[in-house]
Amino acid sequence: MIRVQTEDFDAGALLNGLMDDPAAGAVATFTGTVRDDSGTLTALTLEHYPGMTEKQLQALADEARRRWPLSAVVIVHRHGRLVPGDRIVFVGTRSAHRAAAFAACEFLMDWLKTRAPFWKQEQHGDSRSWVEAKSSDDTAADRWT
Amino acid sequence: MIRVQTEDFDAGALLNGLMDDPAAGAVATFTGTVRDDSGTLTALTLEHYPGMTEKQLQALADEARRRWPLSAVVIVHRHGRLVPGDRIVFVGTRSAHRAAAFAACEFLMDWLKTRAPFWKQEQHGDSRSWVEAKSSDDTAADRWT
Amino acid sequence: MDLFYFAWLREKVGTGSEQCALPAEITTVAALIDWLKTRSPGHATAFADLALVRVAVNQDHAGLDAPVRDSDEVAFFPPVTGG
Amino acid sequence: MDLFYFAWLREKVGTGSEQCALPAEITTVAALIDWLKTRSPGHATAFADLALVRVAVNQDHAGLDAPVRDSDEVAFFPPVTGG
Repeated sequence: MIRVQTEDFDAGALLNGLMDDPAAGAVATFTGTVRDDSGTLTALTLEHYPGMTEKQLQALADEARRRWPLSAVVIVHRHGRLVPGDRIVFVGTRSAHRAAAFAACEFLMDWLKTRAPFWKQEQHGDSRSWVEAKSSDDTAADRWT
Repeated sequence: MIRVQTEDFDAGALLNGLMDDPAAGAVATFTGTVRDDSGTLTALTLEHYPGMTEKQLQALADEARRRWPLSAVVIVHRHGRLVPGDRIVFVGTRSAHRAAAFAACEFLMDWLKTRAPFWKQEQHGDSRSWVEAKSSDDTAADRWT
Repeated sequence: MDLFYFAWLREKVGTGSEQCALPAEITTVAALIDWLKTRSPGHATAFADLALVRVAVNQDHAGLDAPVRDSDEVAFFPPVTGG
Repeated sequence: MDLFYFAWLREKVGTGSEQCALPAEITTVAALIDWLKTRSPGHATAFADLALVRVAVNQDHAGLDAPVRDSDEVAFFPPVTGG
Protein backbone atom coordinates (compact mmCIF):
# COMPACT_ATOMS: atom_id res chain seq x y z
CA MET A 1 0.00 0.00 0.00
CA ILE A 2 1.41 3.34 -1.11
CA ARG A 3 -0.17 6.60 0.06
CA VAL A 4 0.90 10.20 -0.53
CA GLN A 5 -1.35 12.55 1.38
CA THR A 6 -1.65 15.82 3.26
CA GLU A 7 -3.71 14.22 6.05
CA ASP A 8 -2.16 12.84 9.22
CA PHE A 9 -1.95 9.06 9.65
CA ASP A 10 -2.27 6.70 12.63
CA ALA A 11 1.06 4.85 12.82
CA GLY A 12 -0.30 2.34 15.34
CA ALA A 13 -3.26 1.48 13.13
CA LEU A 14 -0.89 1.00 10.16
CA LEU A 15 1.27 -1.36 12.24
CA ASN A 16 -1.76 -3.29 13.45
CA GLY A 17 -2.96 -3.52 9.85
CA LEU A 18 0.31 -5.30 9.04
CA MET A 19 -0.28 -7.81 11.85
CA ASP A 20 -3.40 -9.34 10.31
CA ASP A 21 -1.60 -12.22 8.53
CA PRO A 22 -1.17 -15.28 10.79
CA ALA A 23 1.82 -16.32 8.66
CA ALA A 24 3.46 -12.93 9.14
CA GLY A 25 6.21 -13.78 11.61
CA ALA A 26 8.02 -10.45 11.53
CA VAL A 27 6.90 -6.86 11.06
CA ALA A 28 9.34 -3.94 11.05
CA THR A 29 8.22 -0.31 10.94
CA PHE A 30 9.74 3.13 10.78
CA THR A 31 7.89 6.32 11.62
CA GLY A 32 9.46 9.73 11.09
CA THR A 33 8.31 12.97 12.70
CA VAL A 34 9.20 16.65 12.32
CA ARG A 35 12.08 17.48 14.65
CA ASP A 36 12.93 20.94 15.85
CA ASP A 37 16.62 20.85 16.70
CA SER A 38 16.87 24.64 16.72
CA GLY A 39 13.89 25.28 18.97
CA THR A 40 12.75 27.95 16.50
CA LEU A 41 11.10 25.89 13.76
CA THR A 42 7.68 27.32 12.97
CA ALA A 43 6.75 24.91 10.19
CA LEU A 44 8.13 22.42 7.70
CA THR A 45 6.45 22.43 4.30
CA LEU A 46 6.92 19.45 2.01
CA GLU A 47 6.57 19.98 -1.72
CA HIS A 48 6.40 16.95 -3.97
CA TYR A 49 6.03 15.99 -7.63
CA PRO A 50 2.55 14.48 -8.00
CA GLY A 51 2.66 11.44 -10.23
CA MET A 52 6.39 10.91 -10.00
CA THR A 53 6.18 10.52 -6.21
CA GLU A 54 3.70 7.65 -6.40
CA LYS A 55 5.61 6.10 -9.31
CA GLN A 56 8.94 6.22 -7.46
CA LEU A 57 7.49 4.92 -4.17
CA GLN A 58 5.87 2.03 -6.04
CA ALA A 59 9.21 1.32 -7.74
CA LEU A 60 10.92 1.30 -4.33
CA ALA A 61 8.34 -1.14 -2.95
CA ASP A 62 8.73 -3.37 -6.03
CA GLU A 63 12.51 -3.33 -5.64
CA ALA A 64 12.24 -4.24 -1.95
CA ARG A 65 9.96 -7.18 -2.83
CA ARG A 66 12.46 -8.29 -5.48
CA ARG A 67 15.30 -8.28 -2.92
CA TRP A 68 13.53 -9.81 0.09
CA PRO A 69 10.61 -12.22 0.57
CA LEU A 70 8.01 -9.75 1.83
CA SER A 71 4.33 -10.47 2.33
CA ALA A 72 3.43 -6.78 2.72
CA VAL A 73 4.90 -3.32 2.20
CA VAL A 74 3.29 -0.10 3.42
CA ILE A 75 4.59 3.38 2.62
CA VAL A 76 2.73 6.50 3.73
CA HIS A 77 4.29 9.93 3.13
CA ARG A 78 2.74 13.29 3.89
CA HIS A 79 3.23 16.55 2.05
CA GLY A 80 2.08 20.10 2.75
CA ARG A 81 2.58 22.17 5.89
CA LEU A 82 3.69 20.34 9.04
CA VAL A 83 4.76 21.52 12.48
CA PRO A 84 7.24 20.03 14.97
CA GLY A 85 6.03 16.68 16.29
CA ASP A 86 3.90 15.95 13.22
CA ARG A 87 4.28 12.57 11.57
CA ILE A 88 5.88 12.70 8.09
CA VAL A 89 6.51 9.17 6.95
CA PHE A 90 5.63 5.57 7.82
CA VAL A 91 7.27 2.52 6.29
CA GLY A 92 6.26 -1.00 7.32
CA THR A 93 7.45 -4.36 6.03
CA ARG A 94 6.26 -7.88 6.78
CA SER A 95 8.17 -11.10 6.22
CA ALA A 96 8.49 -14.58 7.69
CA HIS A 97 11.88 -13.63 9.17
CA ARG A 98 13.10 -10.60 11.03
CA ALA A 99 16.29 -10.03 9.04
CA ALA A 100 14.31 -9.54 5.82
CA ALA A 101 11.73 -7.30 7.48
CA PHE A 102 14.42 -5.09 9.05
CA ALA A 103 16.61 -4.89 5.93
CA ALA A 104 13.70 -4.06 3.64
CA CYS A 105 12.38 -1.37 6.00
CA GLU A 106 15.77 0.29 6.27
CA PHE A 107 16.37 -0.03 2.52
CA LEU A 108 13.03 1.63 1.77
CA MET A 109 13.80 4.58 4.07
CA ASP A 110 17.32 4.99 2.66
CA TRP A 111 16.20 4.92 -0.96
CA LEU A 112 13.12 7.03 -0.25
CA LYS A 113 15.43 9.71 1.17
CA THR A 114 17.42 9.91 -2.07
CA ARG A 115 14.85 8.97 -4.75
CA ALA A 116 11.35 10.08 -3.78
CA PRO A 117 10.70 13.61 -5.12
CA PHE A 118 9.97 15.51 -1.89
CA TRP A 119 11.56 18.80 -0.87
CA LYS A 120 11.43 20.30 2.60
CA GLN A 121 11.23 24.02 3.27
CA GLU A 122 11.85 25.18 6.83
CA GLN A 123 10.14 28.23 8.27
CA HIS A 124 11.72 29.93 11.28
CA GLY A 125 9.49 32.89 12.13
CA ASP A 126 9.24 34.79 8.83
CA SER A 127 12.38 33.26 7.36
CA ARG A 128 12.03 30.39 4.90
CA SER A 129 14.78 28.18 3.51
CA TRP A 130 15.01 24.96 1.53
CA VAL A 131 16.56 22.06 3.39
CA GLU A 132 19.73 20.85 1.70
CA ALA A 133 20.21 17.17 0.93
CA LYS A 134 22.58 15.39 3.30
CA SER A 135 25.59 13.49 2.02
CA SER A 136 24.95 11.00 4.86
CA ASP A 137 21.70 10.09 3.11
CA ASP A 138 23.60 9.36 -0.10
CA THR A 139 26.04 7.23 1.87
CA ALA A 140 23.19 5.32 3.51
CA ALA A 141 21.49 4.73 0.14
CA ASP A 142 24.76 3.59 -1.46
CA ARG A 143 24.94 0.68 1.00
CA TRP A 144 22.26 -1.11 -1.00
CA THR A 145 23.79 -0.84 -4.47
CA MET B 1 9.76 0.21 29.47
CA ILE B 2 10.34 -3.51 29.93
CA ARG B 3 7.42 -5.90 30.25
CA VAL B 4 7.35 -9.70 30.52
CA GLN B 5 3.79 -10.94 30.54
CA THR B 6 1.40 -13.70 29.56
CA GLU B 7 -1.23 -11.22 28.32
CA ASP B 8 -1.43 -10.11 24.70
CA PHE B 9 -0.27 -6.60 23.80
CA ASP B 10 -1.44 -3.95 21.31
CA ALA B 11 1.55 -3.32 19.03
CA GLY B 12 -0.07 -0.24 17.50
CA ALA B 13 -0.73 1.30 20.91
CA LEU B 14 2.91 0.65 21.88
CA LEU B 15 4.12 2.37 18.68
CA ASN B 16 1.79 5.32 19.25
CA GLY B 17 3.06 5.52 22.83
CA LEU B 18 6.55 6.01 21.40
CA MET B 19 5.33 8.90 19.20
CA ASP B 20 4.42 11.18 22.10
CA ASP B 21 7.74 13.07 22.18
CA PRO B 22 7.80 16.05 19.79
CA ALA B 23 11.61 15.77 19.65
CA ALA B 24 11.42 12.11 18.66
CA GLY B 25 12.30 12.27 14.99
CA ALA B 26 12.60 8.55 14.36
CA VAL B 27 10.82 5.50 15.79
CA ALA B 28 11.68 1.96 14.70
CA THR B 29 9.69 -1.07 15.83
CA PHE B 30 9.77 -4.81 15.48
CA THR B 31 6.84 -7.11 16.22
CA GLY B 32 7.18 -10.89 16.13
CA THR B 33 4.32 -13.35 15.86
CA VAL B 34 4.00 -17.14 16.08
CA ARG B 35 4.50 -18.63 12.62
CA ASP B 36 3.31 -22.06 11.57
CA ASP B 37 5.60 -23.10 8.74
CA SER B 38 4.52 -26.74 9.03
CA GLY B 39 0.79 -26.12 8.99
CA THR B 40 0.48 -28.49 11.96
CA LEU B 41 1.51 -26.29 14.88
CA THR B 42 -1.05 -26.58 17.68
CA ALA B 43 0.65 -24.31 20.17
CA LEU B 44 3.94 -22.70 21.11
CA THR B 45 4.66 -22.49 24.83
CA LEU B 46 7.31 -20.09 26.07
CA GLU B 47 9.02 -20.87 29.36
CA HIS B 48 11.21 -18.21 30.93
CA TYR B 49 13.36 -17.54 33.99
CA PRO B 50 11.47 -15.01 36.12
CA GLY B 51 13.84 -12.43 37.52
CA MET B 52 16.67 -13.15 35.11
CA THR B 53 14.45 -12.33 32.13
CA GLU B 54 13.67 -8.84 33.38
CA LYS B 55 17.28 -8.32 34.45
CA GLN B 56 18.65 -9.36 31.06
CA LEU B 57 16.12 -7.33 29.08
CA GLN B 58 16.96 -4.28 31.18
CA ALA B 59 20.66 -4.91 30.57
CA LEU B 60 19.98 -5.10 26.80
CA ALA B 61 18.07 -1.82 26.91
CA ASP B 62 20.88 -0.20 28.92
CA GLU B 63 23.47 -1.46 26.44
CA ALA B 64 21.44 -0.11 23.50
CA ARG B 65 21.23 3.29 25.20
CA ARG B 66 24.99 3.18 25.76
CA ARG B 67 25.63 2.52 22.07
CA TRP B 68 23.08 4.86 20.49
CA PRO B 69 21.45 8.16 21.51
CA LEU B 70 17.95 6.84 22.27
CA SER B 71 15.16 8.79 23.92
CA ALA B 72 13.02 5.69 24.54
CA VAL B 73 13.27 1.90 24.49
CA VAL B 74 10.29 -0.43 24.79
CA ILE B 75 10.55 -4.23 25.07
CA VAL B 76 7.48 -6.40 25.61
CA HIS B 77 7.86 -10.19 25.58
CA ARG B 78 5.15 -12.74 26.24
CA HIS B 79 5.49 -16.16 27.84
CA GLY B 80 3.06 -19.02 28.34
CA ARG B 81 0.95 -20.80 25.74
CA LEU B 82 0.55 -19.12 22.33
CA VAL B 83 -1.05 -20.22 19.06
CA PRO B 84 -0.14 -19.38 15.44
CA GLY B 85 -0.69 -15.70 14.69
CA ASP B 86 -0.26 -14.64 18.32
CA ARG B 87 2.09 -11.77 19.05
CA ILE B 88 5.25 -12.80 20.96
CA VAL B 89 7.55 -9.81 21.12
CA PHE B 90 7.60 -6.06 20.51
CA VAL B 91 10.72 -3.91 20.47
CA GLY B 92 10.55 -0.17 19.84
CA THR B 93 13.30 2.44 19.80
CA ARG B 94 13.16 6.22 19.50
CA SER B 95 15.99 8.53 18.50
CA ALA B 96 16.55 11.83 16.75
CA HIS B 97 17.90 9.98 13.71
CA ARG B 98 16.72 6.94 11.82
CA ALA B 99 20.06 5.13 11.64
CA ALA B 100 20.28 4.98 15.45
CA ALA B 101 16.64 3.92 15.84
CA PHE B 102 17.00 1.13 13.26
CA ALA B 103 20.37 -0.12 14.54
CA ALA B 104 19.24 -0.18 18.17
CA CYS B 105 15.99 -1.99 17.32
CA GLU B 106 17.81 -4.66 15.33
CA PHE B 107 20.53 -4.96 17.98
CA LEU B 108 17.92 -5.49 20.69
CA MET B 109 16.18 -8.25 18.72
CA ASP B 110 19.48 -9.98 17.89
CA TRP B 111 20.76 -9.92 21.46
CA LEU B 112 17.36 -10.78 22.90
CA LYS B 113 17.35 -13.91 20.72
CA THR B 114 20.65 -15.10 22.22
CA ARG B 115 20.59 -13.65 25.78
CA ALA B 116 17.05 -13.40 27.12
CA PRO B 117 16.17 -16.62 28.99
CA PHE B 118 13.15 -17.83 27.03
CA TRP B 119 12.64 -21.33 25.67
CA LYS B 120 10.06 -22.34 23.11
CA GLN B 121 8.29 -25.67 23.11
CA GLU B 122 6.32 -26.60 20.00
CA GLN B 123 3.21 -28.74 20.17
CA HIS B 124 2.08 -30.55 17.01
CA GLY B 125 -1.03 -32.51 17.94
CA ASP B 126 0.02 -34.53 21.01
CA SER B 127 3.73 -34.29 20.22
CA ARG B 128 5.85 -31.75 22.09
CA SER B 129 9.41 -30.74 21.35
CA TRP B 130 11.78 -28.00 22.47
CA VAL B 131 12.84 -25.61 19.71
CA GLU B 132 16.58 -25.73 19.12
CA ALA B 133 18.59 -22.54 19.04
CA LYS B 134 19.58 -21.40 15.55
CA SER B 135 23.19 -20.77 14.61
CA SER B 136 21.88 -17.94 12.40
CA ASP B 137 20.78 -16.17 15.59
CA ASP B 138 24.29 -16.47 17.02
CA THR B 139 25.70 -15.08 13.77
CA ALA B 140 23.26 -12.17 13.87
CA ALA B 141 24.13 -11.40 17.49
CA ASP B 142 27.86 -11.58 16.79
CA ARG B 143 27.55 -8.68 14.35
CA TRP B 144 27.32 -6.31 17.30
CA THR B 145 30.38 -7.43 19.27
CA MET C 1 7.13 19.47 -24.09
CA ASP C 2 5.82 19.71 -20.51
CA LEU C 3 8.38 21.23 -18.14
CA PHE C 4 8.15 21.17 -14.34
CA TYR C 5 10.23 22.99 -11.72
CA PHE C 6 10.27 22.22 -8.00
CA ALA C 7 11.52 23.81 -4.77
CA TRP C 8 14.03 26.64 -5.31
CA LEU C 9 14.25 25.94 -9.05
CA ARG C 10 10.53 26.73 -9.23
CA GLU C 11 11.13 29.95 -7.32
CA LYS C 12 14.05 31.03 -9.51
CA VAL C 13 12.35 30.19 -12.80
CA GLY C 14 9.22 31.91 -11.49
CA THR C 15 6.78 29.14 -12.39
CA GLY C 16 6.16 25.52 -11.46
CA SER C 17 5.37 24.42 -14.98
CA GLU C 18 5.44 25.59 -18.57
CA GLN C 19 5.06 24.17 -22.02
CA CYS C 20 7.38 24.65 -24.94
CA ALA C 21 7.81 23.46 -28.49
CA LEU C 22 11.17 21.73 -28.49
CA PRO C 23 13.48 22.72 -31.38
CA ALA C 24 14.32 19.64 -33.41
CA GLU C 25 18.07 20.00 -32.87
CA ILE C 26 17.71 19.61 -29.08
CA THR C 27 17.95 15.91 -28.26
CA THR C 28 19.52 15.70 -24.76
CA VAL C 29 18.79 17.05 -21.29
CA ALA C 30 22.04 19.04 -21.38
CA ALA C 31 21.07 20.74 -24.66
CA LEU C 32 17.57 21.39 -23.29
CA ILE C 33 19.05 23.16 -20.25
CA ASP C 34 21.34 25.30 -22.42
CA TRP C 35 18.31 26.32 -24.47
CA LEU C 36 16.13 26.98 -21.39
CA LYS C 37 18.83 29.27 -19.92
CA THR C 38 18.24 31.64 -22.85
CA ARG C 39 14.52 31.95 -22.12
CA SER C 40 14.75 34.33 -19.12
CA PRO C 41 17.15 35.62 -16.45
CA GLY C 42 15.22 33.40 -13.99
CA HIS C 43 15.96 30.31 -16.05
CA ALA C 44 19.61 31.34 -16.31
CA THR C 45 19.87 31.74 -12.53
CA ALA C 46 18.10 28.44 -11.84
CA PHE C 47 20.50 26.53 -14.04
CA ALA C 48 23.65 28.49 -13.12
CA ASP C 49 25.16 25.56 -11.17
CA LEU C 50 24.16 22.21 -12.61
CA ALA C 51 25.78 20.39 -9.70
CA LEU C 52 22.72 21.48 -7.69
CA VAL C 53 20.16 20.35 -10.26
CA ARG C 54 18.52 16.96 -10.65
CA VAL C 55 16.41 15.87 -13.61
CA ALA C 56 13.51 13.52 -14.27
CA VAL C 57 12.34 12.53 -17.74
CA ASN C 58 8.83 11.09 -17.79
CA GLN C 59 8.95 10.85 -13.96
CA ASP C 60 12.13 8.77 -13.83
CA HIS C 61 15.47 10.09 -12.61
CA ALA C 62 17.71 10.91 -15.57
CA GLY C 63 21.19 12.24 -16.29
CA LEU C 64 22.32 15.22 -18.34
CA ASP C 65 23.04 12.95 -21.30
CA ALA C 66 19.56 11.39 -21.31
CA PRO C 67 17.68 11.76 -24.63
CA VAL C 68 14.63 14.03 -24.78
CA ARG C 69 11.95 14.68 -27.35
CA ASP C 70 9.02 17.02 -27.62
CA SER C 71 6.47 14.55 -26.24
CA ASP C 72 8.42 14.07 -22.97
CA GLU C 73 7.62 15.43 -19.52
CA VAL C 74 10.85 16.85 -18.09
CA ALA C 75 11.27 18.09 -14.49
CA PHE C 76 14.08 19.96 -12.78
CA PHE C 77 14.62 20.07 -9.02
CA PRO C 78 17.25 20.11 -6.28
CA PRO C 79 18.40 16.85 -4.63
CA VAL C 80 15.38 15.41 -2.81
CA THR C 81 14.92 15.82 0.96
CA GLY C 82 11.89 13.71 1.87
CA GLY C 83 11.47 11.08 4.54
CA MET D 1 22.56 -22.79 47.08
CA ASP D 2 19.43 -22.22 44.97
CA LEU D 3 19.46 -24.25 41.76
CA PHE D 4 17.11 -23.76 38.81
CA TYR D 5 16.55 -25.86 35.71
CA PHE D 6 14.68 -24.82 32.59
CA ALA D 7 13.22 -26.40 29.44
CA TRP D 8 14.48 -29.94 28.77
CA LEU D 9 17.04 -29.72 31.59
CA ARG D 10 14.11 -29.24 33.97
CA GLU D 11 12.38 -32.26 32.46
CA LYS D 12 15.49 -34.47 32.69
CA VAL D 13 16.38 -33.43 36.24
CA GLY D 14 12.74 -33.87 37.18
CA THR D 15 12.33 -30.55 38.98
CA GLY D 16 12.51 -26.86 38.16
CA SER D 17 14.33 -25.91 41.33
CA GLU D 18 16.09 -27.38 44.32
CA GLN D 19 18.26 -26.25 47.19
CA CYS D 20 21.53 -27.78 48.24
CA ALA D 21 24.30 -27.15 50.74
CA LEU D 22 27.36 -26.64 48.59
CA PRO D 23 30.42 -28.61 49.74
CA ALA D 24 33.25 -26.20 50.54
CA GLU D 25 35.62 -27.76 48.00
CA ILE D 26 33.29 -26.92 45.08
CA THR D 27 34.22 -23.45 43.81
CA THR D 28 33.43 -23.43 40.07
CA VAL D 29 30.43 -24.13 37.83
CA ALA D 30 32.27 -27.09 36.28
CA ALA D 31 32.87 -28.67 39.70
CA LEU D 32 29.26 -27.98 40.68
CA ILE D 33 28.02 -29.81 37.58
CA ASP D 34 30.28 -32.80 38.29
CA TRP D 35 28.86 -32.93 41.80
CA LEU D 36 25.23 -32.52 40.63
CA LYS D 37 25.66 -35.42 38.16
CA THR D 38 26.13 -37.74 41.16
CA ARG D 39 22.81 -36.73 42.74
CA SER D 40 20.47 -38.71 40.46
CA PRO D 41 20.31 -40.47 37.07
CA GLY D 42 18.16 -37.51 35.93
CA HIS D 43 20.92 -35.06 36.79
CA ALA D 44 23.46 -37.29 35.04
CA THR D 45 21.33 -37.36 31.88
CA ALA D 46 20.69 -33.61 31.94
CA PHE D 47 24.40 -32.85 32.11
CA ALA D 48 25.57 -35.65 29.79
CA ASP D 49 26.54 -33.22 27.00
CA LEU D 50 27.72 -29.88 28.34
CA ALA D 51 27.85 -28.44 24.82
CA LEU D 52 24.05 -28.26 25.10
CA VAL D 53 23.99 -26.60 28.51
CA ARG D 54 24.11 -22.92 29.38
CA VAL D 55 24.62 -21.50 32.86
CA ALA D 56 23.60 -18.40 34.77
CA VAL D 57 25.06 -17.39 38.14
CA ASN D 58 22.95 -14.88 40.01
CA GLN D 59 20.89 -14.33 36.84
CA ASP D 60 23.87 -13.43 34.66
CA HIS D 61 25.23 -15.65 31.91
CA ALA D 62 28.35 -17.47 33.11
CA GLY D 63 30.93 -19.95 31.84
CA LEU D 64 31.98 -23.33 33.21
CA ASP D 65 34.97 -21.74 34.92
CA ALA D 66 32.89 -19.11 36.74
CA PRO D 67 33.27 -19.13 40.53
CA VAL D 68 30.32 -20.24 42.70
CA ARG D 69 29.62 -20.23 46.39
CA ASP D 70 26.81 -21.45 48.58
CA SER D 71 24.92 -18.14 48.62
CA ASP D 72 24.63 -18.04 44.80
CA GLU D 73 21.61 -18.70 42.63
CA VAL D 74 22.70 -20.97 39.77
CA ALA D 75 20.54 -21.92 36.79
CA PHE D 76 21.03 -24.43 33.99
CA PHE D 77 19.22 -24.36 30.65
CA PRO D 78 19.60 -25.00 26.92
CA PRO D 79 20.57 -22.18 24.53
CA VAL D 80 17.75 -19.64 24.65
CA THR D 81 15.08 -19.49 21.91
CA GLY D 82 12.98 -16.41 22.66
CA GLY D 83 12.01 -13.51 20.45
